[in-house]
Amino acid sequence: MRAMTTVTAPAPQKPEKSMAQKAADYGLKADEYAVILDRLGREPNDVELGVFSVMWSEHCSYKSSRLHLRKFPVTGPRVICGPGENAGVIDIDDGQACIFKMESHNHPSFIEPYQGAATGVGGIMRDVFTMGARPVALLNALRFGEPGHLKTRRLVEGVVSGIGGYGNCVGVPTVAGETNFHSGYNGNILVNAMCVGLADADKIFYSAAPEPGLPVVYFGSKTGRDGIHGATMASVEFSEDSEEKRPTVQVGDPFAEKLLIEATLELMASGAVAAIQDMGAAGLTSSSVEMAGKGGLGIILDLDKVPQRETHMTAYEMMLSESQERMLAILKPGREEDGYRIFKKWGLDAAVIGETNTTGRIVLMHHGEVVCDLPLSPLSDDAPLYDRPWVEPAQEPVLPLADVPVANVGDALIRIMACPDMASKRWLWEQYDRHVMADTLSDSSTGHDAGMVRVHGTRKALAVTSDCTPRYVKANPYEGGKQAVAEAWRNLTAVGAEPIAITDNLNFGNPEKPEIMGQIVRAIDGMAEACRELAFPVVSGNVSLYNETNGIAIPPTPTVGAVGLLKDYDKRIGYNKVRLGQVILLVGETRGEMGSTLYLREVFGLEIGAPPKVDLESEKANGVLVRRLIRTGVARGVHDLSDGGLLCAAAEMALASGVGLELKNPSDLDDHVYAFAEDQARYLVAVDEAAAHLVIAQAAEAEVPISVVGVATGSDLIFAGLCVSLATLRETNESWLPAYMSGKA
Amino acid sequence: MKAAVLVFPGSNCDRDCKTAIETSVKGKVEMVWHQETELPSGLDLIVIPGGFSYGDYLRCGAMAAQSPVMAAVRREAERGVSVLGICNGFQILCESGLLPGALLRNSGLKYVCKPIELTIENRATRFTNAYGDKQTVWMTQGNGDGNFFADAESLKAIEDNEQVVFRYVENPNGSMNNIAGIINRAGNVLGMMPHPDRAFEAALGSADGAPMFKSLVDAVVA
Amino acid sequence: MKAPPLKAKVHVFLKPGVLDVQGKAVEGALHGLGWDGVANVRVGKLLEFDLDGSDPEAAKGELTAMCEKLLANTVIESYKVEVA
Amino acid sequence: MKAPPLKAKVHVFLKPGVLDVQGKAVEGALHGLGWDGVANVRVGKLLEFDLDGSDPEAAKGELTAMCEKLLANTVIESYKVEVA
Ligand SMILES: Nc1ncnc2c1ncn2[C@@H]1O[C@H](COP(=O)(O)OP(=O)(O)O)[C@@H](O)[C@H]1O
Ligand SMILES: [Mg+2]
Repeated sequence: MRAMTTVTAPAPQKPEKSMAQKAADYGLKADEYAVILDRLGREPNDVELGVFSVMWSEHCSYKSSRLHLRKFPVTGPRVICGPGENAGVIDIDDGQACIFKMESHNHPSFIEPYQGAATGVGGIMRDVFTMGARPVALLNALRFGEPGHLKTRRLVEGVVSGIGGYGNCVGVPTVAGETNFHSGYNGNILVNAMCVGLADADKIFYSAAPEPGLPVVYFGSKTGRDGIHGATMASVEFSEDSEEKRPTVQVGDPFAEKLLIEATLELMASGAVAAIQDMGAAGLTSSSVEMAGKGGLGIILDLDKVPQRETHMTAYEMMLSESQERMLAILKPGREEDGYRIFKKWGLDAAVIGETNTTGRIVLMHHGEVVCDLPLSPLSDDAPLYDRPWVEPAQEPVLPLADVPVANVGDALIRIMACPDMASKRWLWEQYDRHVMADTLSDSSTGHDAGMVRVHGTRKALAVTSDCTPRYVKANPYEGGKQAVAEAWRNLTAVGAEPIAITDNLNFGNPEKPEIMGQIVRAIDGMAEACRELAFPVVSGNVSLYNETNGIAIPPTPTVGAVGLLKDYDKRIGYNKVRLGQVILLVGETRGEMGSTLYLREVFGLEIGAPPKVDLESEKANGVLVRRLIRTGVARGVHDLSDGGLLCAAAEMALASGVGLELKNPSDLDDHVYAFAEDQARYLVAVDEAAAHLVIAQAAEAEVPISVVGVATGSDLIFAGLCVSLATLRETNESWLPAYMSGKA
Repeated sequence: MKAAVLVFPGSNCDRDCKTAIETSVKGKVEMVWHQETELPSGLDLIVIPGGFSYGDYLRCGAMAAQSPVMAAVRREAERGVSVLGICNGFQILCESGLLPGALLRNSGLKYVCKPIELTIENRATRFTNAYGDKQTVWMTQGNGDGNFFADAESLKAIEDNEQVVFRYVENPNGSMNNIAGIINRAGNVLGMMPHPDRAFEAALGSADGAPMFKSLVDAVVA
Repeated sequence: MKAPPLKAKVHVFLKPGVLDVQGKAVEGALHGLGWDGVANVRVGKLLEFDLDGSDPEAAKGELTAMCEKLLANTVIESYKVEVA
Repeated sequence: MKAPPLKAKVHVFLKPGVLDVQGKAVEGALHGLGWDGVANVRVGKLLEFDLDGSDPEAAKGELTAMCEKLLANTVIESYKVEVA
């Protein structure tokens, strides 16, 4: 194919707007459009403007966050590939690698919860298998509006069945996640999905086109008019008229995805692939621009060759379509036949649609004419980069203990264990296949702080978790950012895994508002600090901004997805096997952090007070001790302390193990404070009675605070005058969600 | 033991079945693509794995039942070779008429994934010999259409001929007579919704599926 | 005595242009079985039920309300109602 | 030039004796929304597609064959075919 130099604009649409006006409609700012005019030395045509608008959208260019994302530590002894590719890659020994990433599908899920969530799962899986990994685990972090809000139940119903419908069919177990409800998400729910995959460390595939003259192959499902302008939609606020702007909803086909995974991995194994990239947001545009751009080459595509589902599609529509389950690969010379054989076997549409060259331009042909001819470098190099003004976000002041209202400990426990955030999510995760692939060691149902899957055919296992406590981030973005990372690290530690690296999903409101930008900046500062201190680098991530409706932003929600490694999965642990007679130890210090606790929110309706401070030194020291206790087999049960503090963690431990726990308050703190404070860096550890003194000595030596808080006995949870049976506790914890979903709560 | 595991577009427990057989009885397993018209010779067992063949669009198992390989399975089944259909495999066996009845949407209309307790109703089959005196076993299950249905006459025949091999202790999906798995009259074709292929070693939460593969090995030797 | 109920039929189908994954799969299967002459398969739902009332026109209004509220997902589906 | 294809419609529905759990759920939901007059909800599938050919009667025969072979499971389902 040969690039031509004249550019023919597509047939004009009826009431012709000026290009500048169209640019604004497509979400480009006036000064951004001015840069385009300057770089091109002429007006772009419709197609070209479309390409610029998606490449320069917040979603694709990270223009508001890029500057700050640079603060994250992205390297480490186990990092093979950090941010910048489709997903992050870490070394898990023996020539094996783990590839993972988290991504949001917030806006689509609000508009059409089933398809939005389903295609979110599909999209994140493609990011992972595009790099050569077989997906082995899925997670999801969900934030819904308050239960009483008109839309919430339908959204929960749709999102959950969409996640299950897609992941179950593809055959990847969904092993962990988190689910919160808060009025702050009434107008913008969050659906963050994470996928973890396995590959050989020397067989990782990248997207940069390596040389000119290579065939560009499209394979997967056909292109339709799905989700046109999805990427730009994800970069604007919702308003009353969003209904009209709404793009055609993308529909997911998990069956096609399953075929795509098998075909892609087979194609890679055949040795035919030179570079490969999934078609995600902004589909054909971003995939072709990135592959050619990263390789420092040029690319020409003949759009007539693109497999099309609908008739009379324009070049603009094809380039911006977000039809799902599609891939773009650059094959090694003369390997087209390998490709066609594999695509035919798996029943996928496929076509050579173009070629790489040395022009440094992207040229698109349609019906024999050039419909787009752009230099590639401005698309990425000149993408806007904003140092948006920001102000130090408002912070909740420290709440003196004397100002903390007092509640009866038993009543408070019941209230908290039954509240939407703490209530069992069984209704939801029983809809997820958690066991397919026959390597699941722990999942949402088993009583572990992280999901665990075996590295197939080895003694190794991966531990995975997703964490964020938005109420902390809201009260203090910096501490809250730190906390999200620390909790993920702690959850991996609590199952006996070595924490290795994280991915993140930064969900915030409109970055053009200095207060919101302040949340973003400070949360990133806190996360980066925790990642540095805990040697927990960020290897991939995603940013979702403009989560606002009618000017009201979501609570800042920087979700952390983390991966750890167990070298011997027989050394894993949970809080589900505590036995009668064992002693319960509390590792870590309890100063009585009551600000922004569930206790205040659920019992008194108060969302006030500074969140718990995260001391990274103790976090590290305490975690190292706990891991040692697990490794040496002394620990018989471990649970980290988070939402609801010590008493809720104990309740969860008792329920998962099916044994009673008798606890005491060995501190000077009042019982309600000791029970529900959310001090960080703490764990409950069950040990055999005979081993207790030894463990206490070890802790003393490591200068880690430790205390005996109870013993496993009977079938009640006992603490400071409170005695509640496990049966009651279970009923309390299990009944809310099913009752709510059936309309009874 | 020499086994074949069928692979349809959308099968997703094919590897699990292979691993389960290799791990629990060191069997030799060949994967067989749905387009094949012949099965390898000398098979002791044909496994139709779980998953979502053809996306389970239209009806679970309907399109897979029409695959070329299923004609070969029918021939082998008639010759007495053991055939085990798990989950989607059970649905495929019903759709192809190798087993009676059909699997309807779960009564709760949702996909249900959970560990489940089963009573072994018939220990005198080549699939269940090795369970000894074990009354109940645990396996996990995961499906959206596991609700066994047969018309009154067929159901009576199934019961009268002791074709029910597994029953749920607690019915998760509305299955008639708590049926979790049935066998054909000849005793060589078994279909079940729960997954022995996800319960073959303790690390997975249960090893109660392993005796099924041991039974089949014993049957080969006998 | 109560009047016999009206017979309602509601046909819910994907809007044109929305990918019909079921239709695509069925079409593939039919081709595989040798029915090459089949094209553009679309799979929809047909709900049939009894409805109290005697005024078919009023009933149609009710059916439309049911579709908007519950029976159809109007983001991606259209519907037709019929009363006999 | 090719003749325009025939328009085929296939309605697949559960046999009367088979409990229609989906229908029951829809009915419950409609009652919950206040439509008490709804009863006996049955949910079926409606497949529509183009079919090469010019003889509607022959086409009906084909459709019946498709149903018997693939589109319906006659253990639990009945079907009706229509050609226009
Ligand atoms: N959306 C979800 N998907 C899968 N599992 C979930 C989801 N929400 C909650 N869970 C599971 O429920 C359990 C309790 O969740 P959570 O209280 O958030 O855990 P923790 O506080 O220990 O991180 C965990 O095992 C978690 O993986
Ligand atoms: Mg935790």
